[in-house]
Amino acid sequence: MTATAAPATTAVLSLKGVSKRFGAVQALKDIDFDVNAGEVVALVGDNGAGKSTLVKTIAGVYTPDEGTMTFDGRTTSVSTPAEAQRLGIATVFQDLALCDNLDVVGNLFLGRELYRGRALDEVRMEQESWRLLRQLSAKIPSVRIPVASLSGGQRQTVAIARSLLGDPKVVMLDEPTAALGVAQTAEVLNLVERLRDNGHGVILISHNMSDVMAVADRVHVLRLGRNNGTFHVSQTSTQEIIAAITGATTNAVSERASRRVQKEEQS
Amino acid sequence: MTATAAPATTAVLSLKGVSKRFGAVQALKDIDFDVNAGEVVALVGDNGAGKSTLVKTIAGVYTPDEGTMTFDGRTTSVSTPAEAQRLGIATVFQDLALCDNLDVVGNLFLGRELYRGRALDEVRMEQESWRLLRQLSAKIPSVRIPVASLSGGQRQTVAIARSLLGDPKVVMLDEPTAALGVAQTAEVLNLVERLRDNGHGVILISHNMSDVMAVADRVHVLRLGRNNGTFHVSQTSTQEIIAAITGATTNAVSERASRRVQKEEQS
Amino acid sequence: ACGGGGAASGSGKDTGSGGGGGAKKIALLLPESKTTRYESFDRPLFESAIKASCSDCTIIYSNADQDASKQQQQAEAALTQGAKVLVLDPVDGKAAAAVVNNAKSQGVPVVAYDRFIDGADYYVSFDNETVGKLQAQTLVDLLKKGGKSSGNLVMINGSPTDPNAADFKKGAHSVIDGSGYKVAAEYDTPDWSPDKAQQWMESQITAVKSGLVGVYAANDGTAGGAITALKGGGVTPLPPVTGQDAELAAIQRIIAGDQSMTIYKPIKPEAEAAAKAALALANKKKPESTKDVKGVASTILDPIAVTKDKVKDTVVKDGFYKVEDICSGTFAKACSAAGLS
Amino acid sequence: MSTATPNAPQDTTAALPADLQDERLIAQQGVRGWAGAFLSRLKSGDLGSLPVVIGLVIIWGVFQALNDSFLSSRNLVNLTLQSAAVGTIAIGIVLVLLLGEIDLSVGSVSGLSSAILAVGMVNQGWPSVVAIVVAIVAGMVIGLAYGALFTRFGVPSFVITLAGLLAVLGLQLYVLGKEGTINIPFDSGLVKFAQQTFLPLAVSYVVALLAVALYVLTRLRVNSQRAAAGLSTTPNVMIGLRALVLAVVLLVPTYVLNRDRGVSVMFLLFVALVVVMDFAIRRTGWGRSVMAVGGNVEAARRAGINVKGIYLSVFALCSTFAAIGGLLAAGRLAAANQSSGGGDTNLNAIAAAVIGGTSLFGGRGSAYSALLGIIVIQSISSGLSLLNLDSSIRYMVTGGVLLLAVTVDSLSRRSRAAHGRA
Amino acid sequence: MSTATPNAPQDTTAALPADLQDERLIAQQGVRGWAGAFLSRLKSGDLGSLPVVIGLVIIWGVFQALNDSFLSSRNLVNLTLQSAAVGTIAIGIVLVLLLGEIDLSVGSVSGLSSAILAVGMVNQGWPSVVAIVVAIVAGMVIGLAYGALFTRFGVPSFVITLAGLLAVLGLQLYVLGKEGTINIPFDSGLVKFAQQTFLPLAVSYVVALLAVALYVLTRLRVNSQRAAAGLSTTPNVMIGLRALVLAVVLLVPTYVLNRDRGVSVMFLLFVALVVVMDFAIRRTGWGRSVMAVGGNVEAARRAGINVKGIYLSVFALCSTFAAIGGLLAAGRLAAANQSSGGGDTNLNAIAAAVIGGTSLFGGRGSAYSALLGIIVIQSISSGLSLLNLDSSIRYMVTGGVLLLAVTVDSLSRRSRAAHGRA
Ligand SMILES: Nc1ncnc2c1ncn2[C@@H]1O[C@H](COP(=O)(O)OP(=O)(O)OP(=O)(O)O)[C@@H](O)[C@H]1O
Ligand SMILES: Nc1ncnc2c1ncn2[C@@H]1O[C@H](COP(=O)(O)OP(=O)(O)OP(=O)(O)O)[C@@H](O)[C@H]1O
Ligand SMILES: O[C@@H]1[C@@H](O)[C@H](O)OC[C@H]1O
Ligand SMILES: [Mg+2]
Ligand SMILES: [Mg+2]
Repeated sequence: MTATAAPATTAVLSLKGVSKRFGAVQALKDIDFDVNAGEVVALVGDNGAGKSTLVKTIAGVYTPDEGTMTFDGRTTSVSTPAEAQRLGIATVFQDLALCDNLDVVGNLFLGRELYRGRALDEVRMEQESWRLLRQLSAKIPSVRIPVASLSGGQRQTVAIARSLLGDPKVVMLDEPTAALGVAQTAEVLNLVERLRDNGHGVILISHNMSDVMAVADRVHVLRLGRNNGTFHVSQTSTQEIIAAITGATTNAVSERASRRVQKEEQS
Repeated sequence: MTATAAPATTAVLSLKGVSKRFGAVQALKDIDFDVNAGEVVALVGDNGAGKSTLVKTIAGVYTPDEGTMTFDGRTTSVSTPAEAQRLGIATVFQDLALCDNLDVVGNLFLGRELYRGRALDEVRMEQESWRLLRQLSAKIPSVRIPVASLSGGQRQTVAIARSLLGDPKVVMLDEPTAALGVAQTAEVLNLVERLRDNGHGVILISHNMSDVMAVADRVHVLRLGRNNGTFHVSQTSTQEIIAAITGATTNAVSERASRRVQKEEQS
Repeated sequence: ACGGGGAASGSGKDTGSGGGGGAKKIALLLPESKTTRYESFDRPLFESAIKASCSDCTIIYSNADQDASKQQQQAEAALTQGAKVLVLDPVDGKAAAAVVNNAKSQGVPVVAYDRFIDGADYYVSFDNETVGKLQAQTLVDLLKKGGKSSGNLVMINGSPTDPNAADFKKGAHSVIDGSGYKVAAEYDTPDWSPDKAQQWMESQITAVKSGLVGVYAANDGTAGGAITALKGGGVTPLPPVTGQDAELAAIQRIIAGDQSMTIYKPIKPEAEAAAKAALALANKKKPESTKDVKGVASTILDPIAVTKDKVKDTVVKDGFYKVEDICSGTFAKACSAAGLS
Repeated sequence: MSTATPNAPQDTTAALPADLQDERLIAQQGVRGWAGAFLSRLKSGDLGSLPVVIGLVIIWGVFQALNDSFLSSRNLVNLTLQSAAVGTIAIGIVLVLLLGEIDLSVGSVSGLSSAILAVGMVNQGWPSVVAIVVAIVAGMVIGLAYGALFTRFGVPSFVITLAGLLAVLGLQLYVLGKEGTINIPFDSGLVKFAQQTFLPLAVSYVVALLAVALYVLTRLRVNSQRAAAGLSTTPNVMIGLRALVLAVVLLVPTYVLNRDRGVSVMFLLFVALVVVMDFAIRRTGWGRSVMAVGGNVEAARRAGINVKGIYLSVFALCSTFAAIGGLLAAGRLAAANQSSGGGDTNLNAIAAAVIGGTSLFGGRGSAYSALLGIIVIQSISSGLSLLNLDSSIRYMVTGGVLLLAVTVDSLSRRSRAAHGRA
Repeated sequence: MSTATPNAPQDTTAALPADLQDERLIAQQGVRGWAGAFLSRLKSGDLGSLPVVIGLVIIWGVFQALNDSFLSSRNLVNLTLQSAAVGTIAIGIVLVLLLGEIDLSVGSVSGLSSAILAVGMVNQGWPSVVAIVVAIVAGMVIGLAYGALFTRFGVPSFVITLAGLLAVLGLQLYVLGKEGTINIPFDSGLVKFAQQTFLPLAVSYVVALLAVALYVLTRLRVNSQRAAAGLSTTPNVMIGLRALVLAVVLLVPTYVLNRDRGVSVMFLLFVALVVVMDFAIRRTGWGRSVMAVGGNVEAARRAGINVKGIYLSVFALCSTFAAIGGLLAAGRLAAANQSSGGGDTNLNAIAAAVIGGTSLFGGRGSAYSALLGIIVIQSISSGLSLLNLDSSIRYMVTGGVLLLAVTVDSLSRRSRAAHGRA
């Protein structure tokens, strides 16, 4: 295992010793985590490893039981999502957190509405919505229907488009491509790269190792709520990361993989 | 394009000319679709192509505006999910449809509770739950917490485990692995193969082409609510399917792919 | 429902054609439906009194369910239909000034029925304060007769949101304060609710541990609750309990010896006086009056205290109840003991 | 980076506005498109408030058939006067319902406000303005207290306002003291306003026409903005048609009311409050936040919305509207007493909002439901006043008619849901 | 196929029951584990109904300090008698609330049931059993009608039952007819049952001890089943401890009540209904379905649950409980009249369920909340009856105390939510 310590100096966002407990379940225990400006860090781990909990803790949705958070060099405690946004942290949550009763435009600009005088500028917001959605190759027939009636992937696209508004320093994407089609997934990966190139810090959660290997600079592994190593993508392999995730080198994944290889060899 | 007509004779489930409209949006138009016993059919398409709508129509959640459905050789109209279940159609919905206030055991056995006399047999249901979840490599700390507090992947595992209860003839899985970890994904793919081997018909929706190519026998493509070709996996390529999905041969996906190849060649 | 609707629509057409001749519309506006008297006695007695002297008069009837603004609406509806006179038993006599004002502005006279309204053209009633006095006086007399010249009383007054309840209370206090008995506790019963009265009485049995000699209950409903509480609490002998309205149930309790008295307001003369005044006013004549209350020509009738020995000479004699109504079922025995058959 | 939508046929893309390019959309361009869309809306049951209006028309028709004074100008003027107070209270209820919360105490608050007004003006001799301001501020303070309790301790609003119902009723009785009923002089401004102030004939028509003109201008401006932004526009014919409908809806009642006393200024105030709140809900950031919190409070919080502020403002507004309603009620009755705001004020205000189409579960509804709902309720009550019914029958009929009015609406909603537009 | 959990250290896996193998679980084995878990539950605010009980204890303490007859045996017996009728109605309310629906008409239905009983028994001379059955069936039929309207037309239950409130009140007045109040003879079975029937001393203790024994036996049986299934078990010491607490909770009140008239059989009936409904909700398929529909009706539908049947059964049960409550109320008052079921019966029944901890939004709650809630409400009301207060003050204090009782509960819930156990 070639786990390496994260560079501690230039981090925009840095966590030390973060723990979070839900009733009898220890969801996070003693987590250290850093993101630098202009860096894509993939946060990976098995189901229930605590990835989303970590993201929500950073985003101010949960307050950690222990641990400290440093943002832009200053120790801060983020106790509401509004504060996190003020600091410059934008988040796409795994559960999307959209208002089903509002339409696409309403959700996209929620909390950041555009005005014309004292009234909402619906026309400009609608125009802007179409621009953002096209940029993500979204296949949404109308932006004036309640998001309740969108398909899973359409909803996810709306949530991702939201995070592009404003100018965040750190963008956290919790499984942003889980429900996306192939074209939309590609656009989101492009987007991640563009964000990095513009000097943003990006935290990307994904179970898709090829996506992770394609866009991440560093991979941070959680296992059962604890740190389980950090890897530089250039110095590691998918195999190694999967081993860190599952805690074993042989497992269902490698078995399937080897069976597939056999099959392909046969055919 | 090597689109081939589906074999119409031995189908357990067969749709003809199904259309469904939501307000001003034509979600499905004139869909023909078949599944045979012992066959895995992948249903693919871009976001909003109508896959979930089709699945929900088969499952009795929506009633189609037009079209007929044949199940086991008999023309039927399924107007409630209960009827679909009685026919032997089990479904894992994309939006999971779990009761957040019930615990894992409660959700798993919802509508199919085990009894001891006239009271629920909680002990046997709990025991059985652990068995099912272990089988899917689920990482769920306790089955006695409300599913509201589960992680995305854990919830999805619960929904999948549900569909294993009873003995359905056709299993429909709408993006079952979207939120799953690598190990859990592998188990679900194993499961799909086992279902096929036991003679069940399986409909699998996924945006992950390698998974599709790995387990599907046939791939049915929807595009903007219409049929856009059926492919036998053994006679087609990922490229070809993606082209059918996006409606074009060059796109963000192929661009990314080609860039990646370049990058790998450089390194 | 259909009959009422049909009659109303027929009379509506009268207005359309100019509403002529002797056919007059007279509106009867009663305050609530939770006490028996209004729809069981006031309305039919008033209607038959009108019909007796004016066969083609029609009556517009409304009941306000104890809601002053609903009554205002019903008065407006009556005026819209062309009522020539309003006979108004107000939910709130003071607030009914707005209705009178509105009616006056359209030249429609108002008869204040049962409860006083400032500015009305005529007033027919039993005086509410007198009712309270009479209740208290009967209670005090009964106690004295029973040889108790001091002790604790409890007062179960009417609803704190019913303006009439304040009058009963005032009258009762004017007798009890200074009678030598102590008011140990007092309660304004929300909504005149019998079960609230019952619950309160139960706690007073606990609180006023000894020396409870009598219970002032403002009406028969609350009296029923109080009596049930006393019986359930094992208080023997039952202290005297007052009441009001001469409900059948109360008369039966009086016969059975559970309740000491109730106030009987002979509704028939009241309704007849109101009908007479209303017809006079409708014909632009001045109704006869016996009295003048705060500048309003009035007929004031006397409320009657009914005790066991007076049942026969009051409610039975007036045909208010038939003996077989009172003496039904389990009350038969008590009746014959009381000499009622 | 590729931002094009590579798959849409290029020619149609160029011709169509940005929001109509999706192939799955059933064509909506031009007048024919609009007519088609309207028809398909009708078929799929997406009728807005049409069903409640239909229910209302049925109710009116039946009552008129039973008693022909029902639709007389005089009775309709009365109806407007009767609707204003509880209608105003219902506006506040719409707001709390939009949040998915409830306020059971609006009746008591309106009663307290009546009591403060009467005691202040009559017993204490305050100038009317002072009494009015004190009453309204009292309402607002109560609402703020509810909001604070709700946001700080998380007590369900049902319980807070149930406690409030009792405590405020106590306060009302306390303020009224031994007095009981207090009459407010007939010549006071408030009573005149509530009972006798009507728009002059000419002014009433001018107001109606101005409203139509404003509507047309707004739509035209939106159209030009949308065209400039490359978005679809409403055909001018459609705007004209709608303006015509609006004109009829405004002018016919104006004419009818003017045959009697005219358009009550108090009713106009109520309608104005509805229009203003409708604007605030639909067209301001605050209103958007209210809808978001009502739809999904956690999503709203994560979007950085000041959720506590929203709750506070809405509870405060609701009680404020209740206090204003109390003032109007006092003015109309020319009195305040212990039962002011009692009886079925609460239930009527809540029912009005719900009957008008505002959901009890948050995030769905409109200020106009207060207007529509209260008119339905008052029509039933006024219509039944014209029939000589026993109380028992009247209660049964009221229940039945109420149910009928809402069933029409629910049936259409149901069909809407079946068509996937829930 | 690999079914092992390959990563867990093999030795612990073998030793631990199936449900305690996850590494993230904070150890819960043995008595120490249980004590630890209990403490951590306390810390994270997961206290079940403890907070309401604490609120109740505070209320009792304060009232006892203000008037020492409050906790007298006599007053406590009264409290049990006062709680039974509305408490029974509240059980039905708990059921509809579990579905996320409401029934505003339980007061009217209970009033109608009182009226039918009285008219049937007294005026028509029916045998009591017949009158009782007819009254209960009438309630059930009304509930079925609500359910049918709800499932067929999708009218919100708020509106249906609001219409029902009025219509059934009309029916009640109609049934009572000209009679008004009807006395039910003091020597009739129902009145005796409601007022004078108490458990004999010995029997009361036997019943209490039987309940404890039943509890212990059930727990032991579950333990042995769980052990056989390889699942974790409750340490016997813990079961003993809980049995002890239960014994104290049952025997102390029994003793206190027995110093006065004793344990009222009517109250026992109410408690029995609570226990039966608690079993039905938690331990039967029907109850599971009710919870599922209340939590997520669409998920329930997709799970193949007969959602319409559930709504029908719950509305019918709710009205049935209301009718039973009406019978108990009539028995207790020994009369039925026009205001039976009026006043604040509705609000008290709903408030009891909510105060006891049942959510208004569906899917969360327990039959026991009816019991706890009604005792809180009746304690406040009974405590205030002992103090001689002006009505105005009484209302204010009632509101304040109510709020206090619930705030304790809400605060703990809030902390629970912060700890992720919402
Ligand atoms: N609100 C909560 N209440 C109780 N337990 C929780 C809560 N949120 C998360 N958990 C628990 O914490 C653990 C970590 O959950 P988390 O959502 O962070 O996992 P994850 O790594 O995002 O998983 P996935 O890949 O499935 O999304 C899980 O076991 C879950 O049950
Ligand atoms: N209930 C509904 N009401 C209105 N429109 C709907 C509804 N359900 C789906 N649609 C529309 O129908 C289209 C197809 O949706 P569907 O959910 O079937 O897509 P999908 O193929 O499953 O997409 P994804 O891959 O994103 O899950 C979408 O454009 C969506 O907006
Ligand atoms: O007769 C009484 C009436 O005057 C009062 O207003 O309400 C209660 C009745 O008992
Ligand atoms: Mg997650
Ligand atoms: Mg889908």
